[in-house]
Amino acid sequence: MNRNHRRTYLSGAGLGLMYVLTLLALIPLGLVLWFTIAKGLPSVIHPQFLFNSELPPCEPRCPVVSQAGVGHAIVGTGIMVGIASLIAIPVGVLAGIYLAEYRVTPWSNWVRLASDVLVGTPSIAIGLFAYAFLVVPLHHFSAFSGAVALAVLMLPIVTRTTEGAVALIPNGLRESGLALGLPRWRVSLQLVLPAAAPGVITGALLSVARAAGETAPLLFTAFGAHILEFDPSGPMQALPVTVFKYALLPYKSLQDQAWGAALVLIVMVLSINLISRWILRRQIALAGQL
Amino acid sequence: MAVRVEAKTAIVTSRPRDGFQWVVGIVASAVPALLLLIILTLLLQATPAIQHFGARFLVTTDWNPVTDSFGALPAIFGTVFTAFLALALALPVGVAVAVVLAEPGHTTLRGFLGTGIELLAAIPSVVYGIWALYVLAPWSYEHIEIPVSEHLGFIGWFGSPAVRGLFNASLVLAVMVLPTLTAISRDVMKAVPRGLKENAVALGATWWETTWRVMLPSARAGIFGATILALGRALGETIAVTMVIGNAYIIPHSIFQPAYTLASVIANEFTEATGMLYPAALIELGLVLILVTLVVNMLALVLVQSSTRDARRAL
Amino acid sequence: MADVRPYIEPPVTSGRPGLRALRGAGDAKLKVDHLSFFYDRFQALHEVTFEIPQKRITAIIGPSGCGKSTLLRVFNRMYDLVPKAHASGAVFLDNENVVTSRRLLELRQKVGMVFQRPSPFPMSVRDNVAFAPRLLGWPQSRVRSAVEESLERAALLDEVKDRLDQPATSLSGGQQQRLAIARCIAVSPQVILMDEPCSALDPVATLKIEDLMATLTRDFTIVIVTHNMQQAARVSDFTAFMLMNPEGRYGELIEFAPTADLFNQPQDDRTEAYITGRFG
Amino acid sequence: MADVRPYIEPPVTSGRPGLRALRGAGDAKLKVDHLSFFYDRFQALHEVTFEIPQKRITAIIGPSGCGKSTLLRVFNRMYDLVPKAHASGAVFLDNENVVTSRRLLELRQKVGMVFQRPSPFPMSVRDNVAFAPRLLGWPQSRVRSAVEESLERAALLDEVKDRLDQPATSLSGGQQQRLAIARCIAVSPQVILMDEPCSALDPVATLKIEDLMATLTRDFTIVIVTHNMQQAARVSDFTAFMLMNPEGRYGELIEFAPTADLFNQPQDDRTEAYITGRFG
Amino acid sequence: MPRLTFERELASLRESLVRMGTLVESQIEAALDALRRRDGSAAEKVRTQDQYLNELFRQMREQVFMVISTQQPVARDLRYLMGLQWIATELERMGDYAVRIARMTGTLVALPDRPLRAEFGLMGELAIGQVHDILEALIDQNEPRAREVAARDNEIDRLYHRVFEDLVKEIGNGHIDSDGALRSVTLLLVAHNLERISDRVTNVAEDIIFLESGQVVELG
Amino acid sequence: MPRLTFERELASLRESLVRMGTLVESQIEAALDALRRRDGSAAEKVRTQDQYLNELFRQMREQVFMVISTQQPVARDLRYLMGLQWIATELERMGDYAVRIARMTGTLVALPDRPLRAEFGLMGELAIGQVHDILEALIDQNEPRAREVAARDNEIDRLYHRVFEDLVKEIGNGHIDSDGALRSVTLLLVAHNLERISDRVTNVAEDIIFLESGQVVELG
Ligand SMILES: Nc1ncnc2c1ncn2[C@@H]1O[C@H](COP(=O)(O)OP(=O)(O)OP(=O)(O)O)[C@@H](O)[C@H]1O
Ligand SMILES: Nc1ncnc2c1ncn2[C@@H]1O[C@H](COP(=O)(O)OP(=O)(O)OP(=O)(O)O)[C@@H](O)[C@H]1O
Ligand SMILES: [Mg+2]
Ligand SMILES: [Mg+2]
Ligand SMILES: O=P([O-])([O-])[O-]
Repeated sequence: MNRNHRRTYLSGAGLGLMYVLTLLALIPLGLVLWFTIAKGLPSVIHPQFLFNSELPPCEPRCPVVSQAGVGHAIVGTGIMVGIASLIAIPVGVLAGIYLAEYRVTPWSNWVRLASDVLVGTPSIAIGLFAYAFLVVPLHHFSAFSGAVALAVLMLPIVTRTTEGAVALIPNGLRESGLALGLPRWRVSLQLVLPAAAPGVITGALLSVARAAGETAPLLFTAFGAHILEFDPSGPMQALPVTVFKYALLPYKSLQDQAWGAALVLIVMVLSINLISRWILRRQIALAGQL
Repeated sequence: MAVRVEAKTAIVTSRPRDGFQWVVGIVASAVPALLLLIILTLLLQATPAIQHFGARFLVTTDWNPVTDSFGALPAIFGTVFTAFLALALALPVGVAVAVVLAEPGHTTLRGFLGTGIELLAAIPSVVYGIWALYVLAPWSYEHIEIPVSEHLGFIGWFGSPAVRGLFNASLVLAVMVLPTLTAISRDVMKAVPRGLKENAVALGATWWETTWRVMLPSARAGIFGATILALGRALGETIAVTMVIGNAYIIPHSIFQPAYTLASVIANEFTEATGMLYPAALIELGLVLILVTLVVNMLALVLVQSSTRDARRAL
Repeated sequence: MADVRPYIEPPVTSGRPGLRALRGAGDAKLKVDHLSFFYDRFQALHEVTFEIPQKRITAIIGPSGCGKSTLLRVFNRMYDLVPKAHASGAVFLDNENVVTSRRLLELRQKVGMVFQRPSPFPMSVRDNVAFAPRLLGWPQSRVRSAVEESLERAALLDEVKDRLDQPATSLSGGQQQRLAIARCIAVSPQVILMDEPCSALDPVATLKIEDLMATLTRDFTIVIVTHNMQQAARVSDFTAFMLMNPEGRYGELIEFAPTADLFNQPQDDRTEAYITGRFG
Repeated sequence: MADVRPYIEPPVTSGRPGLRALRGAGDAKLKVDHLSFFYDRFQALHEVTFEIPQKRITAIIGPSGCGKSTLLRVFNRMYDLVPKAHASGAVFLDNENVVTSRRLLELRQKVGMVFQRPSPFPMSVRDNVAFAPRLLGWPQSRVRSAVEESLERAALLDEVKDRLDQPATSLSGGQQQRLAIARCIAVSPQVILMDEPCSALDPVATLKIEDLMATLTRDFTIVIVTHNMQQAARVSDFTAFMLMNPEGRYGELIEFAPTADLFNQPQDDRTEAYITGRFG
Repeated sequence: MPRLTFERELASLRESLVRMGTLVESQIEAALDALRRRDGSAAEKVRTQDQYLNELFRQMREQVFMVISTQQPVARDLRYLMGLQWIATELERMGDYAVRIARMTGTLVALPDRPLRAEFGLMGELAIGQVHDILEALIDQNEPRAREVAARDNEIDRLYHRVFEDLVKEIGNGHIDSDGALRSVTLLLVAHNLERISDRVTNVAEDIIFLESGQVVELG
Repeated sequence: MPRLTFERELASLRESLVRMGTLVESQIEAALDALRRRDGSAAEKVRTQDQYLNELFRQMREQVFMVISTQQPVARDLRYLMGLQWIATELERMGDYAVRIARMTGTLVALPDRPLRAEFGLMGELAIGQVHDILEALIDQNEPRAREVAARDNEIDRLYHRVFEDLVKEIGNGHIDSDGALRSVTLLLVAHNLERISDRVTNVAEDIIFLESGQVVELG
């Protein structure tokens, strides 16, 4: 009786504590968003910020010149992530299908382990790899090598998310398909994969977002550039690199530039994320009905 | 009768070969192949340093491009220290969040929290970096480090506060690994069959008792795995740390002092690295980093898988 | 035999022959009184009124979605787990209205529940049974005896007595379900609710559970929801038939009667249609 | 009536009265011949031998784990999905040995299967049925007619004819199961295997399916695995009772007989013990 | 939803019952015919035919078993099945009466011929009519009809008592030889059996009422 | 595994059946007693007691319904239930015979007293013995015993025929008044009914054999 009262109150208190801690965890998010917007907006509000590729003049305490912009970084990120996606997504999706459809074979276990390890591999190390593998032989930095680094980064993500989505499709669907006398590849590609499509797309989007936000792999592959570049065989600027490099420089104008780039980056990445989450929810709901 | 004999001899059933399996299987092999390629390449590039320093590399402390004498110990120390401190800070919060998010039924509040945590994961590390550099570090310097060093300064570990240093790096790291921690812990907790909770409640257990005596025990291994996985992330995190750790190639005597991590050394110095040994040494750092994370990750994977398997069996 | 002859006592004239009949109805344990239930806006139960007799097995049958589980989950307030769910009307357990009760822990100790999936806790067999008693802070000795006794009563002790410290997940499906029952009677409840306790088991395990229920009625009032009409017929003393009201889209109680009567002379045509399989 | 009287033909003396009896056994569709089955090292079936008569319903019953599903999955080689699984002995479908057959796709078109969970494809009702025919490259017109006909035969057309283009997942559980049946008969198989097709359904939906099966026997040979003995009794013409061999730990066929006989004069004591619920 | 298989089984059961009924009817008729025509061989035929009747009855029971054990009927369905089975039993018994009458014919043909009382014809007519009509009542599930048919029992009883008294008087008036005695007594038993037949019809009527409405009634 | 509930139900069914049996036995005994002692009121009592018997029978049937519809017995179990029910029917009928004998006693007491033939006593003994023993055979599930008991039928038949012939002769020897005639005929019917009782016992024996072994046999 009395004891039960005590238990009830304790329980309530515990629940409260949990929620408090959760809110605490969200404070950084709020702060990051707030400061990025607060400090980035002044630069971004100038429309040309997104299109120009000018550096602000960089003497100490000189005013922000309105020609300044990060267009070249945006384009660079776009190009490199694009190339990376072209490489990583098809391979990743097929690999994911393999992992999901042939779950128990010993080889698939190795593949799974490898991709999990690859997901955990520090991006900087992947940068080193791309450098050693492409930059050294070709003797110059190139956006392409950066793209490759990003692809390596994306591949395991795509693989695992695809696997997750495909594995979410109940086995009954496969068996029903096979029981109708359909060949295995038709069942996998024409029945299961469509059913899992939203999940797969989500995975791809997430990997894209991740790649778009990465700095380390690009530092010594794409290296960066101060002008608008379209040729992937040469160095190229990227948004995160912009943020990283300018932020560390002691010039207010460049730091503002960095904040602006950060804002652009975060908007890009977060929007991709929200979209993918939305798709994913539909996927889960759908799979629930199957 | 003859038929029967024929039948009984046909022991193994003939399976037509599954071409599809081969195709996707080969494509999938790209992943492990890539991993091997990475390690081999780095090994190759690092050989000069490896041959030159041998095992000494891991235990010596000086880092002098001029004299070409390189030792990894300070970087290793910084890496490991920041990672563990970060986890120590993140773990309690992370588990709490997981518990809250794993609650059944979808309330708007919980939905909001969940989204928030996942967005936390989505924010690029460079953005954390710039934020930590200009907002978090100065703030923590004023409101944490100074007061602490004033009161506990006599303990050397809490002396000599600095804006950029181990502690602030760990702080930002903690924020960054939190999503990994929560995401996986939550999934593991969700994998705990709903029946368990219902049964506990039906037996007259309170929410708290249900959570701590039934839910968490079922998810224990998984949560531990999540922690290790987070550790892996923390070890490998580059940019944000690089921006706030202060870049001092020393083993500091205070947690507030500047230091260095494997990743940040590479990030800072690789592009300027010239000559024969210098780049090789840096690449060897990378190699060390990879191997450490590789071990840690494998450990984590084993744990997570085993726990989710248990959950499935209990179901 | 010569002596009996002249004096032949008139035979009993109870409508329901057989042992169960002779035991009669006894008095009510749960009085369900104009109970309506809502999942947020959706009404799942409408004005359900009947009395569940003490130390008898009462079965609740009806087509899927008619609100059987919902009704059951009102009796121990499990629905509190569902956000926005609420009930109107009353369910009296010894003159305490369950629906408005605030002492949930006591209530759930008095009204135990067994679910479709046994879901043993991730601990040893013994700890599973000892779970609730320990929460109540019983002394070690009492806990130990309670464990013994419950396993005994759940007809499980013999099978597991040398595996008490192995993880409960190592038991077979049927054993796990009996473990769930033992776990539930460890705090000696007065009522045991069972929601399709056998639908995950094979016929053999099922019959074991059914026999167990028959013996448990000595001490407990049992309410069982089942999809399996034959099972309801086999095990229960009383049966409640529920149906989803065609226009109202809410579940109602159609008929409540001694099982033997309900399956021989159902009073309501819908009941007859259902039990003879001519429904819908 | 006056005319009949003098000439009374001698009554039929068939052992199994009733319509099903009058239909008799007919000839065998599937000849199972000393079939043993192994999951890698574990032997699930041992020397199973019996004949499944054409255009009849044959039920396979037995306690959990005795190998019912395994046996069923041999008939259309579904076990190929399980690595290292292999069978010895033979199963003849029109003199072709299923076990050694290499033409799996034809086989599975000839021997359709319906599972416990209907698992509708994530597409419209129509496309669900049309899926296989399309991929088999049938001409549009033929596909269309096949869809119509299959839905009709699956006793589903009337209920869904105005929802053909809605997602199949919007159907009720029972309808989904009948959709699965329609999907399976769309490629006009000769044999339909059903693995506990009703154990996820409520009694009403179940009886619908059972009636459907009764009508389907006009054109198909049906083999159904079920946990529900009463169901086997209700729907099947022949019943096979399987049991896990106590020492061998492998499933065997204990008795195969016309259902009426098996449930009235079982020849084997284990069968009697099982059907009268005194097993184990 | 109809439950096809079960309905089919019921139909075929009803069918075999009707079959039995027809057979019984003709058996009684044949037995009385033989009695009227003092035809020993015809009487013999009745006894052989009874085999069929018994076989039909055996099958009927077996089928009822089959249906109960495979279809698990409850409530009305179960009542119906049991009712059919009880009726079958009654019919089988009626067949026995026919056989007994045939046997007695056997006794009578050995005795000197004498004109047969009109009542026997009447009772026969009535009994057969009852059997016939009760079966129709069963098929049409016509309860009132069943009651009506059962009510005719009194008619037969009246005749039976008349026959009884006359025979007793006949015996009582002294001058009667042993053949006469045997004949009278035998005829008396014939009458008794006819009366029993119509009692059985009453039972059938009760069974029909039961399987239609579930009421247990006492007619006559 | 025993299936407790079902076993309980069976037990209670067997019990009520034994109850019926005992009652039938005593009814027959009472009826014959009344006949011997020419005690009209005792005979009357037999007829009232028959109410109980019918009630017991009604309940028995109801219970069988209940068990079948709730326990869905098959194979041996179902056979057992049905067998019990058939036996109950037979017992109820035996009760009817007792009642009829009682009625005839009613007729006889109105007639001048004359010593009763010894055969009646014997037949009564035999019949009652049969009923008693057949019930024991049922309870002990003793099939051979049942056959043995049924076999005793011949004994009674023999006695019946002797009575029959004697009575016919008595009638046939001319000088007999109307009372005498009525008495003889009535006694004849009494004998007939006793004989029928033992026929019923034979049926019961057949039922016992069926519910034990599933064989359908024709005894006697
Ligand atoms: N958590 C919930 N939220 C909203 N509606 C619910 C919830 N649970 C059940 N319902 C609805 O309430 C109705 C009754 O559900 P309930 O589970 O009690 O039916 P049931 O008779 O138990 O069905 P079944 O026999 O399939 O278990 C159903 O229409 C269901 O859709
Ligand atoms: N994929 C598999 N690998 C190894 N063993 C298996 C596999 N599937 C089934 N078994 C084993 O084979 C035996 C027969 O399994 P099966 O599913 O055929 O039994 P069942 O009669 O269908 O049981 P249930 O009635 O529960 O479905 C069981 O002992 C099971 O453990
Ligand atoms: Mg339910
Ligand atoms: Mg199975
Ligand atoms: O067959 P009965 O003796 O009852 O006429």
